[in-house]
Amino acid sequence: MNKQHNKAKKFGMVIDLDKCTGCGACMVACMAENNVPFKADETNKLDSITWLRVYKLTNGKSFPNADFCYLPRPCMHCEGSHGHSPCVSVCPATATDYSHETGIVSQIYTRCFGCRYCMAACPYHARYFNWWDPVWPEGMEKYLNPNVSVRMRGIVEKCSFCYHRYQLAMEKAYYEGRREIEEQEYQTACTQACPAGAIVFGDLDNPEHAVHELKKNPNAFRLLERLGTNPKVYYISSREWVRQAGDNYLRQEGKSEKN
Amino acid sequence: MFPFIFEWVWDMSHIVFMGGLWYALSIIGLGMTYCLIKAIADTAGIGIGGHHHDDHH
Amino acid sequence: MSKPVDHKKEVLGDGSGGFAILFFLLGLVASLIVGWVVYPKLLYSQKNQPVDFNHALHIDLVDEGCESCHFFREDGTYSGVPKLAQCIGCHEEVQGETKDEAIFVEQYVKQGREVPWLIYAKQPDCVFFSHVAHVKAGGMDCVTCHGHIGESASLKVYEENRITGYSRDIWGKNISGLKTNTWDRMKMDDCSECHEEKGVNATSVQTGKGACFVCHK
Amino acid sequence: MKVSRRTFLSIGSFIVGGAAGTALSPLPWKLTDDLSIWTQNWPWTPMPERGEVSYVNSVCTLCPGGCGISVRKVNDRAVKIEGMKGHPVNDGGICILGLSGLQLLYGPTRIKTPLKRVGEKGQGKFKKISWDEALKEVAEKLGTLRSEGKSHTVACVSGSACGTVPQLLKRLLTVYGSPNFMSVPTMQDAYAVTLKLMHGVDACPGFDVENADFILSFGSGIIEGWGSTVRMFKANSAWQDKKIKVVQIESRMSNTAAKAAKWIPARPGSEGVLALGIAYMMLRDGLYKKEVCDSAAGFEDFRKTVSENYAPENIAAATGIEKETIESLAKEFAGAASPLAICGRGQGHTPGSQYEFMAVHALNALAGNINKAGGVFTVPDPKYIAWAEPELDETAQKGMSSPRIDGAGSETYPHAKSLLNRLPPAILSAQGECPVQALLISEANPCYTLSDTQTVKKAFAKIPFVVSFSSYMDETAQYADIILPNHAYLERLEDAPAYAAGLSKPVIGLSKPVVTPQFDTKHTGDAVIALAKALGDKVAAAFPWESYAACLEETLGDKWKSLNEKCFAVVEESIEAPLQFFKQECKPVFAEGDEKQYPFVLMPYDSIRLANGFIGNTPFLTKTVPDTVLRKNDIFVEINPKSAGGDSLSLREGSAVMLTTPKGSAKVRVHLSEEIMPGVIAIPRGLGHTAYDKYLAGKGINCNELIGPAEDSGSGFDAVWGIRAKLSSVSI
Amino acid sequence: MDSALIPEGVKRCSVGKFLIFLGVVGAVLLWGVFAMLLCWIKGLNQTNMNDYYGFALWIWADLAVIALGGGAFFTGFLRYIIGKDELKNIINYAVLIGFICYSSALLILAIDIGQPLRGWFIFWHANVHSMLTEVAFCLSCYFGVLTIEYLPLILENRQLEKVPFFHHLSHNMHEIMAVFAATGAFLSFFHQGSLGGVSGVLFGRPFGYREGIFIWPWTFFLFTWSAAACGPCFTILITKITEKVTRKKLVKDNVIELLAKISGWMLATYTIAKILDTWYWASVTAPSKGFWVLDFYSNNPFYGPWILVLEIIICGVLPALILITESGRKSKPALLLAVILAAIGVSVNRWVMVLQVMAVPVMPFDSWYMYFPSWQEIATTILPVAYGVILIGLSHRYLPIFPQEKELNPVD
Repeated sequence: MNKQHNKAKKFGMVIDLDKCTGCGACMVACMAENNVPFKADETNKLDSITWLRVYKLTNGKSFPNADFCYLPRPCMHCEGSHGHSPCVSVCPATATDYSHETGIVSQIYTRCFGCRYCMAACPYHARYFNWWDPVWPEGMEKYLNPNVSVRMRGIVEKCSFCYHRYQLAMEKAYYEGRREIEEQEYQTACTQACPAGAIVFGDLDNPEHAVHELKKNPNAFRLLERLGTNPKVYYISSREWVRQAGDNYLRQEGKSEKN
Repeated sequence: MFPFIFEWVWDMSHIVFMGGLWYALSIIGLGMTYCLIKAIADTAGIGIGGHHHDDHH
Repeated sequence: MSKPVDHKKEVLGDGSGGFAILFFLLGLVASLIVGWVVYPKLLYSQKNQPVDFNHALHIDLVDEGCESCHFFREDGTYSGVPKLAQCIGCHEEVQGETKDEAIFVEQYVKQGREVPWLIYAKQPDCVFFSHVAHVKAGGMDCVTCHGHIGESASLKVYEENRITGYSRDIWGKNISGLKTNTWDRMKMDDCSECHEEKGVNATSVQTGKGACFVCHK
Repeated sequence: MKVSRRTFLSIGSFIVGGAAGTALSPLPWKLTDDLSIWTQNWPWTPMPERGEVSYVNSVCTLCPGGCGISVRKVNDRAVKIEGMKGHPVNDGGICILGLSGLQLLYGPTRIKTPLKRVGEKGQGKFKKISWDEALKEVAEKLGTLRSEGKSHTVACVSGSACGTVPQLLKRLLTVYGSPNFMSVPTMQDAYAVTLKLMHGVDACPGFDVENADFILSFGSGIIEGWGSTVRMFKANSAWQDKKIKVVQIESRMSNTAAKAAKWIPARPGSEGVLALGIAYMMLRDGLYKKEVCDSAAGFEDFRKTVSENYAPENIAAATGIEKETIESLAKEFAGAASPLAICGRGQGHTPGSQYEFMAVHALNALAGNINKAGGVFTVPDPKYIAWAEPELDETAQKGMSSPRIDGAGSETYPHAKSLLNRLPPAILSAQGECPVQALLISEANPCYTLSDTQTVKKAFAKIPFVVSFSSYMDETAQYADIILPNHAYLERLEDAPAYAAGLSKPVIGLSKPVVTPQFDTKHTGDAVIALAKALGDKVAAAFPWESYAACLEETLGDKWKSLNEKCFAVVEESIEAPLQFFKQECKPVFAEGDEKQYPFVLMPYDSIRLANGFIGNTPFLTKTVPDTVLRKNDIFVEINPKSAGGDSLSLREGSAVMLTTPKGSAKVRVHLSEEIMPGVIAIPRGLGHTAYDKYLAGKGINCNELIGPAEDSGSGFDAVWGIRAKLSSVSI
Repeated sequence: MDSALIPEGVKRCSVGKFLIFLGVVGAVLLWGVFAMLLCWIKGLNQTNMNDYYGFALWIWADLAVIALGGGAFFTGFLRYIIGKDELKNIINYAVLIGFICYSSALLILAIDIGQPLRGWFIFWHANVHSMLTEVAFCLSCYFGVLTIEYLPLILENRQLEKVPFFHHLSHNMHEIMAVFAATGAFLSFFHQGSLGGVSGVLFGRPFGYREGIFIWPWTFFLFTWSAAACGPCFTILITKITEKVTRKKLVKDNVIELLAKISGWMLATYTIAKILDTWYWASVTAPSKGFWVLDFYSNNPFYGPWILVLEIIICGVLPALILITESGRKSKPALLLAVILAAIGVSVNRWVMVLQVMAVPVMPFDSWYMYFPSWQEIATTILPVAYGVILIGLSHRYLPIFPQEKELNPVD
């Protein structure tokens, strides 16, 4: 039997925080693409499903030296060590998984039974629980995307790097007799929508993909690298304080690095 | 939890974990089976597995 | 504490044991009948297709076998059950003399209504099944999963699980869940059986088998 | 006793046997499995239908930015809006509002049929009527007014003056006999007046942001939605790549200020003064383009005025900015190869003070970058609408010769084409019969967007007959007597001139229907044509088209085919723009209110996540609004902690407080922020809707209720940018 | 009226009084059941949990009752494996308390999960690397063991015992109880440990994360240890409360003191281990992730350093000292204080290892969020308490739970 493997890839993102305007288009693109529900009151951000959330970071200085920066946070698709991301190994029902083919952390909604252990495990708060039944006002369910399952109440969901787009791109490739896809054939909804072009998506291991070079930028950093989560989302910022805000440092460390 | 289930892998983790589990379950199951069968036998008056006394308290 | 020794003879003497065994057997048989015969009858509802369809007749008329009607779109997606537009070419007017043909033309073609076909092999929403990956990339034939429906002269009754809404073909006709042919069942285990054998994208960290997102969405 | 024991044992045995048999049957196991599968396919959780995917290209008309969109459809459902690749305005990008447009198309705020008012005005109680009834009623009303010689008392408010539908409305008014066609003014209008005064041309401004190498922004929300959102975002990213410096002058650190290389917090309202302060430096140090300016008409007068009044010492108090800063700013600006100064506060949805616009434009003039790469362009009207002049009957001629209600074009306001802000006071101050007997409203929501909305609503309540063409149940539609709902933007064919895109060449877009109309609605173009036909005679004769679609096709003529294919056409047209320095006759606009009584300045701010025009926020947009702006239904105002600690207040994060201005007061919560100048309170624009649906109504307060209009002495536009305010404690 | 059911030779309150007691506690139970149904029918939006507090009151209650129910396995272990024979006089009650605790834990878990009908996936589709899987398996199995241990007690009811089959069954189960107890101890060791592992393995949550050996973080062992130490204390506490309520002595002092002494030494050694663990975590583990230990305890109104003092000093060192000294054990108020503190201590530990793990912001730009349970959460947490009280009431009334009762309270 022929082993039907596709070439191993490691999909990841590089987000240029200098370009990110905090407009939130990525959030809405994500919600629209992935059938994310909404409630009449979404101001409690602790139960508001936003696979990709834009955080506002401030430098803590006072007027007029204050500064702020936006940071979009999708699921980091942590590789951990050898695919053992914080959430994958804790799921008791194997509802979340890490694939070496794509480097994507998957979440299967119909398998999840809602224990929320993965949410406790994720330091990025990238995982969201469906506290409520998803309800669309009458008629609005017409815009739902059939390529993404609508999630039911009582389960955990998160960013999938728009995996369905990979599935569809692969279908097209198979139809055309290919087994590989081009960089542009698989792009996440947020990447595609970002009006500032701040998000770049691709195979981190593929030298032909833009992210391969971008991640080597001296201003590139990842969130909470010290925890060993080995995330696949890189950020670029020319501002020292923003890069510092990406991880925790003891006071003396902070001083030494700033000087 | 059974080898025919998709999530089952024949690796050390499963052998140790599920081994321990099935070991414990077997003891519990066998123990209870023994008790039940013996109780039926005792009730029917067929003494199996040694003579018993009613002085356990 | 009273000693139960006194009661022992009494109980044995009045034939309670026999009664107990009789009633045990009664309970056993009754529940077995309920479980194996009554329950499946209650569980599945039976529905007839809106129009009967003769696959065997059509397959002789087309050039490219199943793909003539069940084709792939240019983006690689699978078209599934044909739309009315595909049928109109020939069925603008009534062909032949069957009652179903008359119904089809009068009630659907002439009124421009799509036929609400009941799909035997419909996978649940959580499944991403790529026909093109199996047929084009994997070189599989239709029969492996769908059986010999293409040779049938009429459509079988569609049975729907009242609880889950699934077509009975997913679980399989056999209520015990056992199968003899590859097309007898369409549960996840049936997909994984073949995927494991062929090692399809066996890249999961959790299982070393196919990762979840290969077939789920 | 024995029997009961036997019964007991028999029942027990039966149960045990039954349990054993059940366990050996598929029942419990399959039931368990099926119940879990039931939870995976709950009937109340929607399951989108699969189908064939197709894309329809169109132009987004949710704002005047004119972006190309590509809508993904599955079967006949529109499922996702994406940016159109290769479109000159947005090239594949898309903004947050555009992305969520399907929530408007399929949303609960849609008006589904023609409606007739049954409750009090503004109460929002309507009954369904047929299109025939609705059109007949409107036509009869208009006919009666016309026959009574009151044709000039009919007015029309349109969201824009450009495009075929506004022009059809205007044409209807003209042949009917009313000069009172008004459009909602934006910064484009203030810029148009500026270009008229300083170049003598009728043009829209174009900004060659892609080629500029130094950007001096006087409060323009470059990445807040100013100009054409996506285009500006792309430009901003290009600036970041090329390390092009942006200097943002603004009293609150907006997103633009945070992204800018330099943020200069100037006193609110002093932007024009500061611009002239920079001009002073350029003139003093000879840093201006002499070959362009010296020969320009009025230059000496301008130099004299500036030299006398705008020395840094003189303006330090007004602007709060040190001399050195102004000096270095002037040097950097003048030293750049293609510097660009822009203005228009926030998103530029409101016009600003003429003084400020002219001052900023003067900087561009001094830098010699008018109609040059990287500079400001005078973009002519694409003039594709060339209908035959309509023939006016006697009534129409008489009506057209009567003065406009808003005074636009009169001696007092010679430059403005329309002054919507003057309509409510004109109605309220009139003695006797209301000067507006009937009002048509299309693509505008003045009851929400105009300053001092309470007064606006009072005025609207006085108009005897209001007809709204709105697709959505907005605040103004609630004041209508008849609603003739337009198709939603993704359902209709319409030209979309990208006048606000700010490109250096005029661009026409074509918005195409993506889906068939979902409800019993009618294209406003068709409704207007139908009304005209019902009015008969010369009015009808001016509308010879069978339908709006026919009208549009005829209008676009040879452009029709290519527009239909590409959805856009770039018109290769330019206009000569000789420079002249207009004598500064305008004055800065100050915030209303007494400084002693009202120690703070309240300024509305624009956020890209809050649509604040006639389109209300979509549920997705509202979902992205941070909890430092809105929590439950409470709106948060930003205030510097230094101003929050005042004697009686001592406000903490989230404290509830009463915000009072000369126009009204409202309960708000405070968000302490170091990103705002002490003494300034910033309030978000776009909240506080009372109409629409539960996803929008009742959330926060509308800043326009607290802020009154400030008429600009130069143009007559409402140039308000803020108002004085005070905070007082409140118990919640 | 129900005298035929009451064990011979003991005195019980009147039926009327007992029914009033059942009615009052039953009302509380019904309130809990109502809240439980709300959670099942309407979903977990009935709670105040959120995406930051995915684990909250219920998981704490789960961990706490399992720790407190640890008296059953440890007393069983001492009685059947080590051979501390005196403990047979309290083992029945320890088993009953354990049974209540574990059945409550399972019930709470069934409410806590978002999709109760899919709960069996944890077994069927088990991921053996997850601590929760281990918890689920061992917990369920051990609950089975507890049922087996509790069953003979029920069968010893005066009327049931008259049925020969039940009599023999009960007798046979007693015969091999040591085997069950050993299995129970084995299972308990693992699930108590796995519960500790639940937060210990979270390498994304520096507050909970601990190094360890092999696949087990230190918390694995600390949890087992603390359950073994504090579980019996809880058994003593409930025994004392029962004695107070029934106004009679039920277990002889020497039995209590023996159990107290063993618990005392377990608690003392546990506390030393806990201090060492805390010290290593504070000085090595947390700093390696960029956290100074007080970062975990500051900038919030609730989770201050006091919680550490309460857990380790007041509820660890202090009760341990009381229990290991003979005078401490012999003094009734001191003993009572010690077992109360120990029970609180282990509950605080579980609270911290669940709630504070959730509360501590990990991303530097994230904030502390506080949580207060909704009434539905509180009611469903009280539900097991009411259920436990009822079960104890029934068991005490109709089953021979306390072998020494007759001797200590001779009926005139």
